[in-house]
Amino acid sequence: MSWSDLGTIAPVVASVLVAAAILIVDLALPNRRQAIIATALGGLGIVAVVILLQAGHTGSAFGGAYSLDNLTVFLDMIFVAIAALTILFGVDYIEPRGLPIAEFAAILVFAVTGAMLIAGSTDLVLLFVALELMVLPGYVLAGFARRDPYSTEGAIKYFLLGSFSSAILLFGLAYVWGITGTTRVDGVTAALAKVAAGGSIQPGLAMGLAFMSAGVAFKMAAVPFHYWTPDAYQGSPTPITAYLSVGPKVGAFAIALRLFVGALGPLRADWLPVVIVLAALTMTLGNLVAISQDNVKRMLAYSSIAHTGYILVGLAAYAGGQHSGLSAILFYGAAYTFMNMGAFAVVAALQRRPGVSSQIATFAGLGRRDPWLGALMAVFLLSLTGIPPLAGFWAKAYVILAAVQAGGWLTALAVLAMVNAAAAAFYYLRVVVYMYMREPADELRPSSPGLLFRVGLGVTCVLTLVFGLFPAIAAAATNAAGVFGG
Amino acid sequence: MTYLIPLIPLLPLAGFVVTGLLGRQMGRESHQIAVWAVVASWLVAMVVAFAALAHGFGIGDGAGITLWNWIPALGFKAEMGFYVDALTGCLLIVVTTIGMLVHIYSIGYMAHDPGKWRFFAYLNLFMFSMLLLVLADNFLLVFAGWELVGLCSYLLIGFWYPRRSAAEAAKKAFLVNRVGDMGFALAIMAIWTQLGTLNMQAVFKLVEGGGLSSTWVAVVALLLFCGAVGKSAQFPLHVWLPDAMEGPTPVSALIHAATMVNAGVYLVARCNPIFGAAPGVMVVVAAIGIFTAILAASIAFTQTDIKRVLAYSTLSQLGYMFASLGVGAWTAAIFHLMSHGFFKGLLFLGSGSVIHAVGDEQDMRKMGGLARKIPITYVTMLIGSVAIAGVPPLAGFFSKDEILGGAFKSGFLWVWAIGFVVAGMTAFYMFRLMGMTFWGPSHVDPEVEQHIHESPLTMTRPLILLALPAVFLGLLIGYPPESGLLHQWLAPVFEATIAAGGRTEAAYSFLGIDGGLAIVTTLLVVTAIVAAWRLFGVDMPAIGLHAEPRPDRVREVSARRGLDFLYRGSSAKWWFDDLNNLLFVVWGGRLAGAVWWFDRVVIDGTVNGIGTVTTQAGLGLRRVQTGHVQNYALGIAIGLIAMAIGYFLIAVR
Amino acid sequence: MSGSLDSYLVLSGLLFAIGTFGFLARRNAISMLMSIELMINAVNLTVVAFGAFVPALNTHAAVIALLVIAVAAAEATIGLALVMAIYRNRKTPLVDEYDSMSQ
Amino acid sequence: MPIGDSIPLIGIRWDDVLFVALAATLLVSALLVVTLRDIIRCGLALIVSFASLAGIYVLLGNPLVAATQVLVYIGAISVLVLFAIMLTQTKNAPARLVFQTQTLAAAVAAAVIAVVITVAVLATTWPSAGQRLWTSTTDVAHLLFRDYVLPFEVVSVLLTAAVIGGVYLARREISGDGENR
Repeated sequence: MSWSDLGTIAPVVASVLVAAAILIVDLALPNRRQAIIATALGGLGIVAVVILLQAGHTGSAFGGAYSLDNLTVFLDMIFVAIAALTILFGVDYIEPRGLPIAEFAAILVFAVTGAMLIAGSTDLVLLFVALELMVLPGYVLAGFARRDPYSTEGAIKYFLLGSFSSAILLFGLAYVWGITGTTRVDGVTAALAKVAAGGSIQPGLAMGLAFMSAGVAFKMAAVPFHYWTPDAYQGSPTPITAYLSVGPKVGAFAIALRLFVGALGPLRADWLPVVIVLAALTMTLGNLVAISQDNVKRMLAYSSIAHTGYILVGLAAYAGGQHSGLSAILFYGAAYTFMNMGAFAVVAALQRRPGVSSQIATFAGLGRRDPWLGALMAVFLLSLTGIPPLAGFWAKAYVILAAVQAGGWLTALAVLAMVNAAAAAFYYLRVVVYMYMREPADELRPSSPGLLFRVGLGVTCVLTLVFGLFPAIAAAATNAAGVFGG
Repeated sequence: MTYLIPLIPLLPLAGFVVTGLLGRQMGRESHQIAVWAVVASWLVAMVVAFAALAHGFGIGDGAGITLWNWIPALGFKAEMGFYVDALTGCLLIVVTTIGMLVHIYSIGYMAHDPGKWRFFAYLNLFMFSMLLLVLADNFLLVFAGWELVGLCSYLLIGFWYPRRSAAEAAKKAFLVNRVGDMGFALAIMAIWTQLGTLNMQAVFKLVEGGGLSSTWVAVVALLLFCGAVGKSAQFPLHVWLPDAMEGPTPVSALIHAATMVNAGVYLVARCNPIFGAAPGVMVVVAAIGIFTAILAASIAFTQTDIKRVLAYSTLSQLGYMFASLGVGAWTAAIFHLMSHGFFKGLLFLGSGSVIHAVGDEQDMRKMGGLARKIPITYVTMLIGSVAIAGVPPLAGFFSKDEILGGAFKSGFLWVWAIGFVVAGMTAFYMFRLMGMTFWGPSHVDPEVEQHIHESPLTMTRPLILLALPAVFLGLLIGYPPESGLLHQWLAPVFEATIAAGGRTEAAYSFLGIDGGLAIVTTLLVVTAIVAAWRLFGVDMPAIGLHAEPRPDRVREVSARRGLDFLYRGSSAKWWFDDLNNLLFVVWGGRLAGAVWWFDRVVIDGTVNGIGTVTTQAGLGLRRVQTGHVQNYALGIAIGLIAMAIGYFLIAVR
Repeated sequence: MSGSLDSYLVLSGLLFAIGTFGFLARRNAISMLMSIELMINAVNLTVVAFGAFVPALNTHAAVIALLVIAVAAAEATIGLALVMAIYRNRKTPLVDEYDSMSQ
Repeated sequence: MPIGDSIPLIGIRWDDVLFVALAATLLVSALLVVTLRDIIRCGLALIVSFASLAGIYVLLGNPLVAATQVLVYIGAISVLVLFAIMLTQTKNAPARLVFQTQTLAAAVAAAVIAVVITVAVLATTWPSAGQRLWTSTTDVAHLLFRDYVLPFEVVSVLLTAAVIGGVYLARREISGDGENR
């Protein structure tokens, strides 16, 4: 370890320090929520600055275990944004329920630290450890409302299935390591390039790939490894659901980028069919089940599964030889992050007072009761639907276009994605219909969210619009970030 | 001049945002901003449109403005830009003028509706979307407008959502439109993969230069036409439009008669270089168009809901436009689009005024004798009916005559023949509507009858203003035929395609074939009007069948076959049913029955079936989510095994 | 027998399968947790076996095994804490009674 | 007297005997963990399987991992598990119905997984040296603090996070605790 190594992983170090600072502030100044929130947001701001200072630089640290490139910077920025937004949305929800802010913020920052490590890790062991650092705090967050039976139930399901899948992933990693003889991504790539050149792959390696793919598919909630999603999302406190629906998901795709695109790049012809099948199953099933949901949180959970499917189309496009698939994945990840967090945040705003359910009936007449909140929700939902000119449209357009360019079976996949995007309109617009075409069941007072919350909503909304109207800005970043290792 | 263009869509957008967010607080005045935004937009649009039509003020044969480079990534270029030429100018005139008048009309129509601000916000959003669609310079932006008008239509059809039928109709409209939209989206994708650009002018240049193989041209043209068929409600995607009449009447006038449904016609006309290069597809366009024309006209015969008659009439007239496009009479199609926009908007607004007068009754069997009670509405609607029927020298005469003449002269005799019949049918059912509504004895509920009153000025003034173009538009821009103003305006848009098609537009000769056709058509139309007047115009109070709904379903009629001959000639009611009998039971009965069956069972059934199947599949899949962790884990384990087997298969490949 | 990599790998595979069975079949959350521990131990056995037979992996195996053990400990901590939390709400450790969200 | 490499007379290597014995203990105790009715006995069987695995690690020439296995798994995790079992035993949660209704399906799935792994292992030619190697603890330490220092640090962060989260979730609600503000 040297000072330059530390400089390379500076964002991660800074992030750990932020978590520590939150806990110290909590100990030193108990019951000072402003101090805690200020520490968390300010700290994340500093982390963001540290990341931005790294922009454009490349390098590797710890003997190649961690590498800094445009991809790392891009993903780190998304993760920091996710953490900051979660805190902005969380405060209004966590406080009225008597849950501690400090633990919430600290655990969240730990989780995001794990995600940031994934973004930069080019070593299988580091990747696994970073993954665990991301998901273990996630389990705690899912069960954060520890007196709420739903929250703990969702959390324990998430934990049990998550640990199960971690074991499966680890088993696969062990075999890939045993065959390639190294944990470094470049070493694995080199070894596998020889394997790919040699023709067929050995059964042991095939099994390792299978276990690894299953583990990663679980983390990104691809069908048929998606079962944990609806329960975990529905049970969790809503701002935490917002986090869970984007943080671990983008993290899982970061793993996919480092592991499949990076390490397993030479074998991409072999994992391409698997990704195609997964993508087709995931978007179709996610959409079909989402149509019949009456609970908006659960509906958004299934829709997030469908979005995984669309992102997988981008991965398939890459494996099919279309490099632009990578920037499409990144664009989708960023756009999805903001629009999906926004949608969950509106649900959270309605649930600000304890006892309000996320049933679709809660949204009846929202457009009149609270025009601002209704309009924001409409923007997020239309963006998730993929209506131009909002972020979701370009996200879908990019992955689909990349798949079309790749040709072959991927054209069929692209058409399936379009059909799915068309079908998805039903359940998103159903909420819009409830907001604008139903009388409110009871005259709920407009929920006037706090300042922090409004800032968060404003940021997500503006980004959703900016990504739609000026996609070139984001596309420039994703194009730069899409050029890495593999 | 071009810097004015972005203002046209942005003003209504600003109106939408302000009204949508603050409308509720504005209370009774919530319409002000929305209406003024559209009026301002209209002013700008008029300046731009006439600049474009006069080929002057820096617009010439077409000029664009690029706001910003929308997306330069993925080797893929699309600009956020607008393009105006003479075709756009024509559409601008129709859309903004009718849009503005409908806004003004709605002030009165929606005055007492608690959701007025919402209504005006949606109307503004619609205006923005429609203008975006018309002005866009690339396919992607057109698609954005295309999707947004669909969304607005959905919101507005379902505006009176407590009515179950309204919600159902909105859903149906959305569903059917998505089918067409898929075609459009696929077309865009095909264009992009084949040509690498989505800028319309660039695409047209490439197509004209032979940059696209003939197969791809045909594929793209067909897919584009799919989109047009959905939005313009052509067979077999026509089923949503009649149901869409559940929306408030100004919406029907604006969206479902005068503007949005024209989007398909506009798209085909705009893409004339693509369609011109695919003669096979042109025949399809003509066939679908003329078939929809006669199908819808035949259905309009039996409808009793005043708005539904107008809805089927709209389908029929849109069919005319597509037929015209299909035979290569591009200008005639746009001409008919414009004249139809005005008189159909007038007729819908007039019907709204009628419905308003008789206490929200839409069944024509419970109307009658309204002519004297609501004279302004009556006179203006009469003008509209004469115009749509095609009596010279009103607008409809010139545009319809041009379409029929175009079909005849370009050798599509079958299109002409069907179109000729439809012209007669149109005149008949329109005057049946007029007769049942305004003439003869009153069948209005006596209680309602006392309150019948003419609509307020905000509602009648738009009617009068719309009646003017319905009368004069033809003379103004369509005379002399085939060399009038409109032809001069639109010549640069279509001349290349027409020249490439190898046909020169034959000169108009009144003393030759053209005059002959016009005279024959006019004779037919006049005969049909006289027949309708005889059937519905005769006052017949003696039988005392006031206010009793007349059964006129085909099935009921055929059951009373013996009876109807007894009453023949004694009552307008039975004249009509006898006519139905003659038309539908004797020689058209089975066809009409089949049409209805096809409509209600096959197409509706398919539409509803898709919904049911997906919902059921969703419910079935939902059952997998049992809530038991072990069941989930077993699912994961099975997935893992499947994946392992999959990889083994790949490995031994 | 003890001198062949295959036998250790098969042994670890069997252990992994036993763990999977326990996870799929048991209804007590703690039993499921124990099954996961068996699966992780199977992975560790794989790693150590590779290390013992492949020279290039020799020292690496020990390091990886140590890290995996530490991760497993962290996982167990969270898991048991969650079991305690839900036990306080539901008064049962049997997971098949946690199905209040099965829509 | 040195006992030699193999059992006298029969010629079976001591290593093999040891391996078979440890493997059998491991598998049997693991099976007991997943099949016994009484969950406390399951916990005890788990300790036995951890211990036999530690033995196998020694056999594989890796005493460091074996020692860690004993310390962490038997000394810490098993004790934690046993505590948790004690705390969640109530009269309301009887030991009957240990299995889910899907036992058969689970057994089939597990068997298939076992077969898949076995077949894959046997069908693959491994880059094996053909003999067991002894692992030097010094080398391990060097490697850990050179190549693997970052994962090592991350694991320490992970443990910290786990402790914070675990304590938050498991601690009893004391009045005056933050939640009752």
